[in-house]
Amino acid sequence: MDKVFPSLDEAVADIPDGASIAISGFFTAGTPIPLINALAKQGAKDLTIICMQMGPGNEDINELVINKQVKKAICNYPFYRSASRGAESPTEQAVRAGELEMEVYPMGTFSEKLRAAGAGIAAFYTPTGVGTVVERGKEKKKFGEQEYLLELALKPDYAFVYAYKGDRMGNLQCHMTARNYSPEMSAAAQITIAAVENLAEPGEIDGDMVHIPGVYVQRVVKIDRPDYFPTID
Amino acid sequence: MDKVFPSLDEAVADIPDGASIAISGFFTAGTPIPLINALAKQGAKDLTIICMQMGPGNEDINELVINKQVKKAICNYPFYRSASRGAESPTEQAVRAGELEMEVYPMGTFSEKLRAAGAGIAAFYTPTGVGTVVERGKEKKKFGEQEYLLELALKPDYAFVYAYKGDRMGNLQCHMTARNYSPEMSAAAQITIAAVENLAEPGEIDGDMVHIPGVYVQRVVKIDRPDYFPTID
Amino acid sequence: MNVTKKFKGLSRELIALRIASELEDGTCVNLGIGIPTLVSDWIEGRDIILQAELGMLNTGPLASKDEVEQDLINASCQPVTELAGSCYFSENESFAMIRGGYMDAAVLGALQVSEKGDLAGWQNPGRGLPEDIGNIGGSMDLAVGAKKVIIAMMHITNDGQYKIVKECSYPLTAQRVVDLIVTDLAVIEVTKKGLLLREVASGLTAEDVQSVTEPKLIVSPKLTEIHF
Amino acid sequence: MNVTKKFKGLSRELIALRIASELEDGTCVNLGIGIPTLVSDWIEGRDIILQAELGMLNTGPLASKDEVEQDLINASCQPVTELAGSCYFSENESFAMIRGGYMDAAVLGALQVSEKGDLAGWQNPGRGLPEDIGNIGGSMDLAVGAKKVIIAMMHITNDGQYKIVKECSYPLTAQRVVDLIVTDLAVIEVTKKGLLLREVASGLTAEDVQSVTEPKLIVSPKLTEIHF
Repeated sequence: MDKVFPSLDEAVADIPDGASIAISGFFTAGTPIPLINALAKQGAKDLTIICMQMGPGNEDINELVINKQVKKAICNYPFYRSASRGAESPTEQAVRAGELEMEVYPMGTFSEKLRAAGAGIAAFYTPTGVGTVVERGKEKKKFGEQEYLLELALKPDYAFVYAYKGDRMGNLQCHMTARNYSPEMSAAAQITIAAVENLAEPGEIDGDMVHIPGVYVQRVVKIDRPDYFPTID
Repeated sequence: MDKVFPSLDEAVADIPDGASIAISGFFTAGTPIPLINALAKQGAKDLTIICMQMGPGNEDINELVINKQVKKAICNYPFYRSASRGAESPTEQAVRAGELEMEVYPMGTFSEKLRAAGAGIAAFYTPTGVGTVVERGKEKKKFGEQEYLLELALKPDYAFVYAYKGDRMGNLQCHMTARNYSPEMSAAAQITIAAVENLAEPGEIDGDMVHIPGVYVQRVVKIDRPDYFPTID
Repeated sequence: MNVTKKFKGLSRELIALRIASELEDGTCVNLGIGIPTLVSDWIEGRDIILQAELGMLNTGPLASKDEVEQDLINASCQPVTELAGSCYFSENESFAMIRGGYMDAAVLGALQVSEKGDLAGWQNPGRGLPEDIGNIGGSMDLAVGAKKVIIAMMHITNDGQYKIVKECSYPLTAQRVVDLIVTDLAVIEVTKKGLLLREVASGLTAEDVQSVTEPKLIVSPKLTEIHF
Repeated sequence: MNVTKKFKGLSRELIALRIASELEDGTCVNLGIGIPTLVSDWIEGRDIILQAELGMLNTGPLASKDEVEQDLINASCQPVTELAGSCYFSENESFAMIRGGYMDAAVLGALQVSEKGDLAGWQNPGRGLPEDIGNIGGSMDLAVGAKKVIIAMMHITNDGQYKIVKECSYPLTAQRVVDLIVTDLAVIEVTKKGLLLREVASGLTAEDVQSVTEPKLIVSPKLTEIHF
């Protein structure tokens, strides 16, 4: 079961128009930029992109918007600039122009929806968002004294994730804060494509150090260590 | 924030009558037997014990039943003997005699209830148990074509967990299949007491190798490596 | 309903071997307690990943006496070994994986299987416990979560009762989940039209198998002897 | 409703210092983007664990230029360092921890806070986006999950509008969650009876603070100058 793909292009080749793709990364940490670039090159359209934020910071997701490949974005912190300052991103422009649909969830709800999909849980009750615009159209229920919102699982067709090390069987080891969304996105997606800095043979990663079990990962591609650096807000 | 307790007795001293205690361990793997022994000595009564199974295999939970310390057990595989053979355990005798209340959940539902409690999720919909005795008294809901059961979070007062290594701040590193219930029980409980084979200084466990973040663990006690061996069914 | 134990069929080991030949390369499989565990002996070296529900992928063969590591057991509490590419996770992650659809197949034991594919396997009422008390363990999650559910069992009980029945009288594990039943006497597929008898043990006829099976069997036009 | 910006109060750094003195030893704290992040400069060496919601406990000080590691940032996308006892986990685990009640305090910025403790902090309608679109980020989970919510903000907006209001007009982050408000001009506690003015910036009176605060303040009998 060798899951290594020889190139980024081949790893993303079969992504059809209309696919939903979860992309890992918290600002610059753990964003699989080479896979995003390969998708821009591949050209699939009408995509639903599920990611924390659309850039800049991970500018290359914005590139997909500029290319008009994205129909809908599902995010928790879509715009890099804060509420009151900074440049307007191509994503923000597209949302304002009505060219890009967008759904925004609280950060914890966002990943819990992915986690639920990967874990075979149809829906869950969270206290987050009660009494805000987030509760619109959702079922509310009281447990004890507190009200909770019913949130549904979110299952992407694909996930693009990033790992420090990956073996041929798909076992992934993450590094520091670059782990962020990768485990839950890997479990949630039908097909997970992992961009790994270091390619290992099975057995080279200590089984207790595997952060993402291989069964969640269908494709592994070796990438060079990205040379971008965090930008400071 | 040094969480190390000098002895097992001191670590369990404040457990009151009527407390609920989650105990990690899958058969023999990762069962914190010295903590169970300390609880037997301490003598708290009317306890609710939340664990995979009551023994033998982790015989010392049965000891709590023999001591008449347990009012209720919440399990997923309560009796070590299979459906058709093996000796009747003190737990099974107590259940038959009506001296011990028992609730049984499917194994995945059991830990998901603990996980929900630790994660601030009030309840979740699982497909497991639909059309069986498990669905009794529970809300059912259809998502797509499939029916799901609503299961509630289960929050213990205490958790007894086991780890290969723990530091003074409560960060725990687990070993192989002894990890099993420890992470979710640690997060779920109000007070988590970890029995660790190796006591480390902060920084001695690689931050990517911490399986249970220190914030979930309130007390750490050093124990000797247990010298029991797996018994074969 | 007492049926005579008149036929000699496959041993437990050969039931396991027949199931091993049913498993496909490149898949991830969970083996339950009992006969299912024996399947692992027949797939060594094949490209099949075994999951142990206490929190391990790529479980290796049983440990020899001097390999025993107390922190490394399978879900039947047997000391096992790890293989290159083994990994560990919590029991909760393990069941997330099971419900999440990552088991290509689960091989489970059973007390009864109905013609609709209902499975009863966690509680024998003869044990005399309240009907909601017993060793559910991982069976319900596996039965619901696995893409394919294969049952490994003896065709009838020790005291000569049907195990393949019209309706399960024992507490259910899950409804309409069984895909294939492999017994000492036969290989039977659960189809929408009913139970399809595909293979019979050497020396037996379809009528022989029907005589120890409560629901009416559909005999496959391609009926063969059980092959490995 | 336009209020004059007539008072000179604390700098952003001193707001952060005042909040640092409010935090207790032995606790776990999450600091939001903006002024809250500055609190970290004032608690170095203290027995306080900082959580970064992207998946880290025990975040260290900002990294110097040659310490920068691209896989190690805080939730404001700033390169940070690790301390002895730091650990890493997924963003999902991080928010499980936040909702699960493991944050003793969260320090957050705000656009508006109401006298009932409602918080509005994730969307400024002036930006002109649809009212359900904006950077919610971790704010809603933190506001609901943290045991104590401390707001760090300037007392009024740049264009002289109230930020401490009777009812929030901006989209809410959460209802009735704020415990303490620390601004450049005052320290105000949210109580069941209303907003309790506890401290005022040097040179100001309770009346001065009331003049830039929409709801009626209850003046503490123990009113003092802001102390650090």
